[in-house]
Amino acid sequence: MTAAIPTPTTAPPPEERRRRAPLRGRLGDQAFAWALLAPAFVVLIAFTHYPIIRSAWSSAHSRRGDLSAVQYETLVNDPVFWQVLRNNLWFALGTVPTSMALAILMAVWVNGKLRGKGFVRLAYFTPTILPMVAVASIWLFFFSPGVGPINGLLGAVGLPTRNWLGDPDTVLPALMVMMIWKQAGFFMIFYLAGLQNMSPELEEASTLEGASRWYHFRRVTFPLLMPTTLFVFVVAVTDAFKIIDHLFIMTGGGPNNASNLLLFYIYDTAFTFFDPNYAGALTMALVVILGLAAVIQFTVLERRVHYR
Amino acid sequence: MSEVQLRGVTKSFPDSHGGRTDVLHGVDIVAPEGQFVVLLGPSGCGKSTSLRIIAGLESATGGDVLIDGQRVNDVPAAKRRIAMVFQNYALYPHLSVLENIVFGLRVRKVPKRQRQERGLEAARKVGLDPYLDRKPSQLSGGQRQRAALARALVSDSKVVLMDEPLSNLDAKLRHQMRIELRNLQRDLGLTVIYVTHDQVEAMTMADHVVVMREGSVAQAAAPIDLYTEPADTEVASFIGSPPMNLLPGTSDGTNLRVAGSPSPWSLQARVPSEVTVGIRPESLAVDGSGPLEFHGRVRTSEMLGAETLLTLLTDTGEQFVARIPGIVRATEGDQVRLTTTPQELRFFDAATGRALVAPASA
Amino acid sequence: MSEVQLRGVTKSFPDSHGGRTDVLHGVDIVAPEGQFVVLLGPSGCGKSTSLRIIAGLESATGGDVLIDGQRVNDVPAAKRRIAMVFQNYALYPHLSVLENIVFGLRVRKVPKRQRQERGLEAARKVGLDPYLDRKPSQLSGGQRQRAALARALVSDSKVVLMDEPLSNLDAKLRHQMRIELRNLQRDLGLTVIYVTHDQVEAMTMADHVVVMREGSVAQAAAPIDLYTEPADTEVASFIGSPPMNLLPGTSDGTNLRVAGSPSPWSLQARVPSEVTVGIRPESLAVDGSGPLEFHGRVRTSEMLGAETLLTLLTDTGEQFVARIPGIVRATEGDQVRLTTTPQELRFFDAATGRALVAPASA
Amino acid sequence: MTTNVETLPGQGGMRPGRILETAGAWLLGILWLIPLVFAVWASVHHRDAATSFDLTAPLTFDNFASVWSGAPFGRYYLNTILLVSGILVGQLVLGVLAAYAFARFRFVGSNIAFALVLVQLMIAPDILISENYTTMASLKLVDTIPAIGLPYIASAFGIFLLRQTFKSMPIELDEAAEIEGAGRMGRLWRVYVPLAKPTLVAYGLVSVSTHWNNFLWPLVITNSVNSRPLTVGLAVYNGTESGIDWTLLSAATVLVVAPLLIAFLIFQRQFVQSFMRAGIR
Amino acid sequence: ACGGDDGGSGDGTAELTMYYPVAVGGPLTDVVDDLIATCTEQHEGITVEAVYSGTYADTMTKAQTASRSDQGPDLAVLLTTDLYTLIDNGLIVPLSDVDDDLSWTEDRFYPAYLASGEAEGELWSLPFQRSTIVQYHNKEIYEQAGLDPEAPPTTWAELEEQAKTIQDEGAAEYGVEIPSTQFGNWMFQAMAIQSGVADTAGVDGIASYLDDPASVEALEWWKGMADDGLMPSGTTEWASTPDDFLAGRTGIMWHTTGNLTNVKSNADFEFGVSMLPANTQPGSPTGGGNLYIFDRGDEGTREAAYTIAQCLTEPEMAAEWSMESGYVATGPEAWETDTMAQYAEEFPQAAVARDQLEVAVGETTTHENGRVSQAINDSIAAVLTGQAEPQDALTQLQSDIDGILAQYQG
Ligand SMILES: Nc1ncnc2c1ncn2[C@@H]1O[C@H](COP(=O)(O)OP(=O)(O)OP(=O)(O)O)[C@@H](O)[C@H]1O
Ligand SMILES: Nc1ncnc2c1ncn2[C@@H]1O[C@H](COP(=O)(O)OP(=O)(O)OP(=O)(O)O)[C@@H](O)[C@H]1O
Ligand SMILES: [Mg+2]
Ligand SMILES: [Mg+2]
Repeated sequence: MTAAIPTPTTAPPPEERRRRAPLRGRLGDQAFAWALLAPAFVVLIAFTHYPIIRSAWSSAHSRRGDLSAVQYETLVNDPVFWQVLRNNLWFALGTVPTSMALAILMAVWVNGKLRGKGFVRLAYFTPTILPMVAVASIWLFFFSPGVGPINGLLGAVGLPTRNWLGDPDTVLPALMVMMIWKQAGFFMIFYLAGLQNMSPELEEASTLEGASRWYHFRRVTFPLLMPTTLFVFVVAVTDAFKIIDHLFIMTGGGPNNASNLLLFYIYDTAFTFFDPNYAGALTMALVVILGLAAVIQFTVLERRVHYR
Repeated sequence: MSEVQLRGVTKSFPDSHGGRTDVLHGVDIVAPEGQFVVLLGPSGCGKSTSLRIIAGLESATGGDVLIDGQRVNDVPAAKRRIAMVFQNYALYPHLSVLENIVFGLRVRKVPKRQRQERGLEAARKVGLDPYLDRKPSQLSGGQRQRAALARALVSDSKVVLMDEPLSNLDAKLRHQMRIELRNLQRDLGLTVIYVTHDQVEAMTMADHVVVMREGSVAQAAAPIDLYTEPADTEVASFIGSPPMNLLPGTSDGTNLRVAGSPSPWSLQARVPSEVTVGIRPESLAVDGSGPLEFHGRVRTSEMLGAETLLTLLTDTGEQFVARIPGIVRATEGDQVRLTTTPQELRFFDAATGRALVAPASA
Repeated sequence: MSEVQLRGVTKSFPDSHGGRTDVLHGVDIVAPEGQFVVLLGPSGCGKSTSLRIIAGLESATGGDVLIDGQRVNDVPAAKRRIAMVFQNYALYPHLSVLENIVFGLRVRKVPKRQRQERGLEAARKVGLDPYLDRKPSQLSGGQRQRAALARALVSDSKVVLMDEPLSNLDAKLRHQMRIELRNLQRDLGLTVIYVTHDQVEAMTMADHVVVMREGSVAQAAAPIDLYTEPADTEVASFIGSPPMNLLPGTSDGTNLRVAGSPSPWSLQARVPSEVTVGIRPESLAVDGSGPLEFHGRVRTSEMLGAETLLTLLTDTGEQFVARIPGIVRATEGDQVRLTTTPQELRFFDAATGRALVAPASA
Repeated sequence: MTTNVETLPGQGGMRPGRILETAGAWLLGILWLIPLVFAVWASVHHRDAATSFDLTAPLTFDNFASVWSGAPFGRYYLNTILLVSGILVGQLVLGVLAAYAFARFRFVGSNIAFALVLVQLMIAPDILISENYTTMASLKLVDTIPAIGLPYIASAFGIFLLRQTFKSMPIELDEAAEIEGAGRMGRLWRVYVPLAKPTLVAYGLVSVSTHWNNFLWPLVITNSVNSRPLTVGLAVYNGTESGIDWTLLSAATVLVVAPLLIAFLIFQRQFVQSFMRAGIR
Repeated sequence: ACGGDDGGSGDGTAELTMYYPVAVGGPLTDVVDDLIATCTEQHEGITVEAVYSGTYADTMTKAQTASRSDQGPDLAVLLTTDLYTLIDNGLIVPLSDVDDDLSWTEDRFYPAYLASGEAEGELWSLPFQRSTIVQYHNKEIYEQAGLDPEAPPTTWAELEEQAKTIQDEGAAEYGVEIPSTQFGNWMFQAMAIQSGVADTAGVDGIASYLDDPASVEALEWWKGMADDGLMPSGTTEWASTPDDFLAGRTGIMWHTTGNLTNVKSNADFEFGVSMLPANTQPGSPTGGGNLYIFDRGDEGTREAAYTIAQCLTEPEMAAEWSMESGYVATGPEAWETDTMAQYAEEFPQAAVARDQLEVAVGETTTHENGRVSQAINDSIAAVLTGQAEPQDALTQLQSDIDGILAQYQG
């Protein structure tokens, strides 16, 4: 289970929030807050927590149905698991920073005074609209060593062509490229919304001080976008572990697991290998990894986020 | 090196119905180098807009913006090297007071030591030194305003625009700041364009006052001239607190009948037959010895400490205000006689409101 | 039905280092029903914080907030039925001016027709009727402030808190609004607590003035009493613009020597040996006939139109300000003689600054 | 583009930096568009021309015709629209309520509650389909549109996003409304929701796109044309045993996403209007 | 049928649910609906809700998931290779439970197809959409390369030689493409058969042929062709191989018969279809899906499902299904129908698969089929991408598989 987002012990005492939030620790507010959460929690518990507990339960059983830690033993000794984990970390490392950086760049561009920004905005957003299954097929075509246009282009300018998806060295980077393409415009939308909420007076003030756009961005816009960045970062990291639709179509995790990702492996285990117990154990591993990531993200970042 | 000039500047904003609202209709302002120019005018008359156009934050719809004779309409704000105190402060919410103040210095890569020193000095000048580490959200209104002021003070800009920079400060601090600002301006030879609603600020600080009205300039003059010789009734009633009393008068060439005055006054100069007579509240004395007099009943009396404001209703139904030094304890309904002298009178054309030149005295 | 009272209210904010900043140290304020109470005090002294505690936006760290004798510390703001004009307006950016004004009425489900009518009337009162459809971002600073004011005016609340509601308005409008507000308050019997830095507002509008200083109440009194009988040197120097001149004096029981005055003054009452003597600038006259006199040279002269401020440096190095009616053309260095009368003098304990009761006159 | 764009001084003319940026933005835009352009290209060509990029190749609408005839499209569109709008409404309502609690109230267990919400962000519902199917079966909802939507209507993504947005909002506005007598729900409805409009629109677009295109769960939980969404109907063209026919796939894709593209064009203006400008000071 | 209780009953009426995948691109759902309609007309009282359920894998997932909630299908088309998985999970019933006399099946289906429905001495499924691997060649390229377009390779040596000629003559980029993803294990099985491995289909769900020297030889040959540049290096994608063929990038490809319709309608050149070449012997594994009867605990529905399954495999139906989909008609009777005979005449390529059935072998079908085939695919990929040597990879593979299957051994 993800540990609770830790309450920073040295962090601001209750009083601070109290000023910020018109909330005076009255019991009424307690009950009210939980009432607000209740509908969402009913659904969350029914369709997320309860199933996860079920799968945690089954992970503690052998396939014959008796209580045992055999699944976790298997997990520790499963080279595929470790490879998949490694792949996933590289995948996250390769996609998250790049797509976030691109997203901000895009958002700043289409938020500013750009010629034809309506068109550009649409262009950036199209990957989000396109269904992953269809997109994966299209990219499969782009990457294909024979008819694929990427090799066609490389060949035309005299560069060596490759079997992008058929080569363990290039398959993961190729998938990263596709993932970045798919995600950047998606994150852009949230940065754009964040930029829209920003008072233009701040930019005016720093313009007058002679700040370049870049400087203003670095010192004012970006810090003020931190709430969005925290959000996008958490989503990007979880997405790096979560989005696997393309694998079904593009590589199936191959060649030889070179592009296999954790969730895909879980899915395979559960629905191709029909081994729900081991899938449960893998799921727990995923929850722990992402939970740890979330704890780190929140402890490190949430404190630096300036909300107002 | 830093004369600022607006020449026939117009500005219109798009309104919500797709049309446009004209906000400035040909504004001419000259702020000579090293001068302290105050913009004065009713709320919404276009003062802030004019400043923003000078700063380059808003583009002029028409007309020229000149700095040192160079047309800068197309020069981006960042290149104009102008400092500004925004009416709503525009502090960076995520930066501390000190960081806010030295933001511009960091932009210009001033070395850290020097930056720190200058920031501290500016903070000290505005009395913010105990709050350097606070975020703007932890400051009181006046403290925020002072932070904004300090931010403009540390900059090296030769032109400084200030939009009501002292409006949220108490009288004492404001007095201090007035002196501080004026000294700084003189010492550094800054060209300052300063928007204020405070008459005292306008009168004490300005080399030059520009009175605006509904998007154009009503009068531009040295402060004392503005007070003594307002260009028209509107300026007259805008300057001075409480403003000049304006009473209708009729003249037959030799005698002037002023509403509310029991007897006609003899004239020594030609005035049109219909005039508006202006008398400053402080020109009236209770039971004084001036040759011109009014009779009326006290309607309200406001004691301000150093002086008392009497609002009178004459027998003819005219209402006007007198400002009497000291504390005068008058109750509503008291009958009083007010006097004044001919030199204190100002005459305006009744139809146009324009001042009649070389105002004739009785 | 609407008496407001703060009783020993303290407030501390957490600071960034995990400690706490005490902002209010036991504030006692009483605003009797139907009274107009002005809060006055230097920037950052805790005025806004006090208002926010009354409104329920901030919780008191200690002490009681009472409305009609009921302790309301735990009543949420929404239930206190208090209207407030925020120092920073807090207008809803997504709503038009009219929608902003009638927001509270909508919340309280006032029927649309009535809402519209009342909103329009309030807008008219503050002169915003031409701007009803604008968004706040399309308004000038003063217009925004007026929108915030109108929003408080339409509410049915019997208690209205105003945090510098006129600070961004020009003198003329401010004068109008003062009268408007005062009439409204009287007509509706509102209890108003009003923060201002404008002495004229404080003096003319208040039934009662509370002077705050660094988180506590320095003096609470009727305005004129405050002016004439300040409780201590700090209040004395805070009220009045320019403030009271404070000069050190020594007494030997029968005679008083005031710094800057050439001759000792004879005393008719007992004062301690070390006193501070307070003289309001307007109590000084040039070459007048008062029995007490000072000699000095003009340091600066500021002509405000209705009066002139002379800053003098006495031969003994004391500096003080005189406020002379009318325009006095004095140049730096001119030698002047200023006089005053014993009744105008105030005495304070030199050590504590406290006013000496029943101040003795020379 | 709005017609009344006010050009700021010095920004009207094109300076070299600007030109470079514009070029960069456009280049990236074109790159980003290539897959869609390819899909459109392939959808109107015969299979042999689709992969050869011969500009003179004859156009054809056979692909659309054959895709269109392959499934009851009217019904699928209707189902999809019902589905995504139901999900969106649910997500917005539940998300706004929960986010408000997290952003503005301090309550016992708020950190744990938030962590519990984030769990859903991490665990894709796709791996929980077995359990969720069982739940739906016991609710007798199998093969209904609500069954497709239910697991998604409490979206951790939405709650988190709105929490961030609400937290960034100026507290003064909340206070002003509280003073005016607005209760906790009144403030949420009249202050937070309208001010979060850019975010809500952004979220709406993303949510609609996601669920419009969701495939596996709808496939598993539905059996009949009456409840199946577009993607399930069109998955036929993604068959793998015989390889992929990109022309049919592309035609199907274009048919699926066309409404989304149009919706985006309509709504993108909504969240690029800076109405927060200078709201408070 | 949704509820467990509303299904069939003794009176011969039943409401059935049937899941079927579409694995060959295109709107085949209509065709299935037509076939079903014909059958339900013939058998009054039985109604069938035919549910299109994605790919084979999706269908498997859906069937499993739904069955766990007792909402599963009564009848489903699933891969023959999933046989043991279905048995192990207790999802299906042997046909002998429903019908004592199954002799009719021997007349209706080719033995190679029928064999892949047999396990543990029982017949569990009826062949429905069946395929096998065949060899496609581009006659235009053959002409350009100066080869005889009517003489495609019949041995591995010929294949290598012709592929090399095609490349040397510059007629195409590659001589041959054999896809190695998704169904790579299937291709490998074909090569193993051709190299003379005796039992590739697996006995009682156990695969043990992988470290056979002939298997190693097969993989070495495959890898060798890639090394020689006769086919693309690395793995070759299943889904895009037909496109390379259609685009003239390769002279020859090995692919499923399921692709016939696709190639036929999209090739703008003459192409030929032939049996796979032999190394020591000719041969090819079968593939595709069978009709399974699910265990819903109700006699009546079971019988009704069996009735429908029987109906769907009737010669006329099988012929129609074959012509519409490109799958190989499942028995001699189907080929003898008028329409089918005419079709075979007009489109002789279609008959190649049938002819190849003489030497065809059932595909490898094991317990834990998902894991096992994944392991085989991984090893093939490892070898083709140069990460491992064939011998080592296959030895390792066999021991991995032995590990996986240990619990089923003996
Ligand atoms: N959130 C906070 N954290 C810490 N200190 C605060 C915070 N808010 C206000 N203060 C401090 O409390 C003191 C009182 O603030 P308050 O806003 O009440 O002043 P004020 O009297 O209204 O001043 P002004 O006239 O400048 O508006 C100030 O010194 C201010 O810096
Ligand atoms: N974006 C805008 N769209 C339309 N009208 C605007 C806009 N900004 C300002 N205005 C209008 O332009 C006029 C001048 O505004 P400006 O801010 O210059 O006034 P000001 O003189 O600074 O007033 P104040 O003393 O109240 O701050 C006002 O009537 C205002 O309503
Ligand atoms: Mg302004
Ligand atoms: Mg304040």
